Amino acid sequence: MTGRPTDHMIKCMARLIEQGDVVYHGLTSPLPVLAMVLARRVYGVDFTWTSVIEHLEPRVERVRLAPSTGDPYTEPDPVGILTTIDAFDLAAKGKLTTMFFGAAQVDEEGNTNLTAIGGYDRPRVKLPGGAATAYLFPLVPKIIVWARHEPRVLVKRVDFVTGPGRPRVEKGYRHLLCTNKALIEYTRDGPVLRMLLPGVTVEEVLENAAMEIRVPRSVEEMEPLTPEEKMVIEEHDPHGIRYMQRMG
Amino acid sequence: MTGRPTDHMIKCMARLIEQGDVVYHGLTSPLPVLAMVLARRVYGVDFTWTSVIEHLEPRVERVRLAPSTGDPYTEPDPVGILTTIDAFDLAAKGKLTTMFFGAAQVDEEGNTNLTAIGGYDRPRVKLPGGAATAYLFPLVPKIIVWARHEPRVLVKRVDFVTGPGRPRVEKGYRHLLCTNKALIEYTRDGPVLRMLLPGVTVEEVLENAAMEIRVPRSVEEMEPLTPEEKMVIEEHDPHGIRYMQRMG
Amino acid sequence: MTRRVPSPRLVDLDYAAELVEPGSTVTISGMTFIRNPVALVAGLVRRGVRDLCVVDREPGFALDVMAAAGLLRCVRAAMASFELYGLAPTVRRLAESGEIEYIEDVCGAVIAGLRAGAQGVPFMPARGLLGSDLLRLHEERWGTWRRIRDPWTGEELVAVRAIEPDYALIHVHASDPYGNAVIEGPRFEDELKIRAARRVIISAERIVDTEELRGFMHQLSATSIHVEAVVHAPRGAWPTAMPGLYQADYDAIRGYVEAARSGRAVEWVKTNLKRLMGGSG
Amino acid sequence: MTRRVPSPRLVDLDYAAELVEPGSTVTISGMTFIRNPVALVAGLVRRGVRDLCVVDREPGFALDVMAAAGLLRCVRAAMASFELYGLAPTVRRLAESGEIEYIEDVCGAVIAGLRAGAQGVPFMPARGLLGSDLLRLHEERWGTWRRIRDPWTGEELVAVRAIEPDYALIHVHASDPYGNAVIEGPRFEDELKIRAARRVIISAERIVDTEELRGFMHQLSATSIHVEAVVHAPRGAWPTAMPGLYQADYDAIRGYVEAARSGRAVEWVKTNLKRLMGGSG
Repeated sequence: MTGRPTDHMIKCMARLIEQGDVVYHGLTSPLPVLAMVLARRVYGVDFTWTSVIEHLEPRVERVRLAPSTGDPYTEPDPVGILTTIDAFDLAAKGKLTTMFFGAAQVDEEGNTNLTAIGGYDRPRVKLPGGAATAYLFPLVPKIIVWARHEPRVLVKRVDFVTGPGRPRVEKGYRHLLCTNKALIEYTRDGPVLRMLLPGVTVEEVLENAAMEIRVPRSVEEMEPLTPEEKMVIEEHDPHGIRYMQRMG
Repeated sequence: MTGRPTDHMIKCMARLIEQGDVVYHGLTSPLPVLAMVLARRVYGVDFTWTSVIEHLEPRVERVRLAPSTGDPYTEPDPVGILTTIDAFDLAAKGKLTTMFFGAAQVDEEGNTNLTAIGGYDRPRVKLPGGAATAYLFPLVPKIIVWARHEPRVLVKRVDFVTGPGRPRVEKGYRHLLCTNKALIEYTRDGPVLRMLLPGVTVEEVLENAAMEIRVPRSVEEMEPLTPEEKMVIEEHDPHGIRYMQRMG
Repeated sequence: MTRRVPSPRLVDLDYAAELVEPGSTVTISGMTFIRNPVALVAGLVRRGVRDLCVVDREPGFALDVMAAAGLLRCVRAAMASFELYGLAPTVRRLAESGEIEYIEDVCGAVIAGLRAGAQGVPFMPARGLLGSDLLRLHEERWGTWRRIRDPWTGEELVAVRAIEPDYALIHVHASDPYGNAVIEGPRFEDELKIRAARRVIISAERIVDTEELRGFMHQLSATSIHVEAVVHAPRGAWPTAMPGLYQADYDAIRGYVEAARSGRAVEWVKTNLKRLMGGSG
Repeated sequence: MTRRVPSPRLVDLDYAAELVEPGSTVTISGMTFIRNPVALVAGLVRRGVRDLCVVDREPGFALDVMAAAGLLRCVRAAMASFELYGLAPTVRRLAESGEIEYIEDVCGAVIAGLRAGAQGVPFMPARGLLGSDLLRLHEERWGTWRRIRDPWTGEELVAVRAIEPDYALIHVHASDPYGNAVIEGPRFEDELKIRAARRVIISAERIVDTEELRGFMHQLSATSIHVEAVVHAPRGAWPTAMPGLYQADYDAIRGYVEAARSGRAVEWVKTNLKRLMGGSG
């Protein structure tokens, strides 16, 4: 293997960015940022880069991670400013196609919880808040949730529905989950295993989840990182800020 | 006398601009523009200049009339751009205090018609349209309507209510009418004559109106233009564009 | 490998004019005699697209040219004025004779409708407007406004239905080949129009390389996400003004008005077509 | 005689802090670690204004400092994050213990509420939001949202009640003494906040003469019409970033986080108060 699980997650997310996508990343999103870099620089995907930084199309080669993914110095030389207000209006009009969301819990319906563990009023753990989750879940045709692959994260039912997954699947929107073990896709029949990260087995995927995940006959296995992929990730995050998300 | 009725109208309108006002002028408004110039340059009134041109606080000394009062070259060197969208939001919040409106007809209640003479569907005359009239009449605390003092303009009842006057008076908003003969103020008791332009008699005011105008015991008579007033008006409109409004 | 995104969409005037379907609703940039998309309109005139409706706040020259060339079925505007030259001469004549439908709107309501269109919501609440005879027409005849109540206080307001024109024709100072575009000076509602319209066609005084935009930190008036086609049209607003670049040509506008008043507006347009197309012909 | 209008309102930090009434609702500029109105917040800390509520989309450093200094009664935000350093440390602790009320909002809804506040309408319709458990809380507990129907199609939407904070504290790149102010780079919702708030206090890296603004044709982020007071505060966003001028000081932020986690946030603030006030102390 040529990378840690974090790096494989980045590759997994990068491969979901397609030609013509209009992609937006939010705060606390080092993995999505590196996925966007990889998609553009290594896979040559022709997508539009927007973000919470409000820098439209920064100079990708100069993107560098910092402890904030809202930091304008990390995505320099944009073509111009595109405000978040503007980007979210594009979402309301169906023109923002792709968004990444973290989750403290994600469940069998694809609901995510970023609000509180243990209920709103007496939270065992207060979470940072869903930010745009509740607004964008009903609007964006392709959402990629990223989360740590553990039973207390991949749950049967979230404690609080910050972002509702079921209406997405019902509308035919793509609703995907990248973990540090696998890529899972939500379908009308529930979550389906689509790809294993390098070195991960189906059993590990199932055993480390408290939700039921369907396993189809054929499951892709991700190729390990190529030297180029690894080099590009390192170039844009030389200090390993991406590992602060503790995905392994 | 040192000026034509048009010039006296300008002076009449200028005197209604007060300290702290936020003033907006629209299209086809040579008289309001010159009134704003006079208020600032001659009377030294500390008001804020906004307009359909979207130039906030142009350099007043350099304001020059052209056939369009939406022409950005006529109000150069602004402090910045303040869009009409922004200005009208200020109006909705009660912060745009003063606005001028032309009228093809104005009636006893202070309603104005800029839509059509003879009804909407088969107009005898199609008028240019009320622009912001219907939007701003309920919102702006001081409105100055300007119109030609003739029986077919100062009517009992307008053919079409583009801007409703009565709710303004009921709310205690100032609703004023500057004609080429007089200044008239709308009160709960109807239109009241407040000032005669130089050389105009009360009889002329009443005879040339098809609306009833109350005449209080004391009516101010406007002083003729001072040489400074005349000079400043001439300086900003050397080609007499103001007379194209045919107010005399 | 680094690509710029998305693909360039720089086209010529004829190509742009072909994009506009007959019968559709069009909004145009600028105001009376300022920053009208005259070159794009000249393209439509040359092609002879029919049955268009124009929706705009305070259109002037370009609107009247469209009317004179027989392109229009209806006009929805708060004011159609040639300012001190009087009403938009052809629009006035055709509205009085009933040859085009004229929907009189109100500035604040046009802004509200475009805002709803730009934000992707079906309507926008607006203050003002109550008490005008226009309210009944918009509610009962055109279905464009409706009285609603604030769900909290019960206060009466007007809901303006979203305006989403089929096309926005917008003349700008500079654009890259992708539609990342900059307007200088007054914006009017053009940034809303760009966001509210289903398809956006830009004409630009200057086509700039994307690299030239970087570092200026412009808040872009239009972006590649919004724009479908870009036409290079130097002096493409003539005879209307281009703030910072050239003034309105009042002699030409007066010439047009005089021609229109004597029923020769079409001739004036034909005679001046090449010039109206700016440097894009 | 020509006067500039209106009167200057350049004040010092203490004067500005005195303007803010205890118990009021405040919105602040920027986001997590970018362009926070740190100097103005330091002024409030020094004065010790109490019982404030903060409403913002994605606040970070300045919010947590206000919480640590005991200024806050409640927070309404879509996310209160220190990004890779975790949640806003003090806000998290006080929210978990119930010492401050925490109203979790949503980005799109905060924008909608500020838009309504800025436009002078009582509410704003918004898409999205349906299906989240937050809907019930906003409808039933906080009274901030309500489900409504499009009067034309009957489609269900969420109405967000206007957000009109008592004060907006906004740090900008440059302002003249009247509040005609320019923000460079990302705007976030700051232009809406300036328009939605009842009273606006600006701090600026640079005070410029009004004459310097002329000719640049800026679309001003704030104008003299909106602004009540202007404070000169060079480095007034430290330790958060000021786009184009200085980067975030992550060492200082990490120092604050570590202090907060060991219950010494107040000490950190006191020790650094002079620096937090920027050049305005």
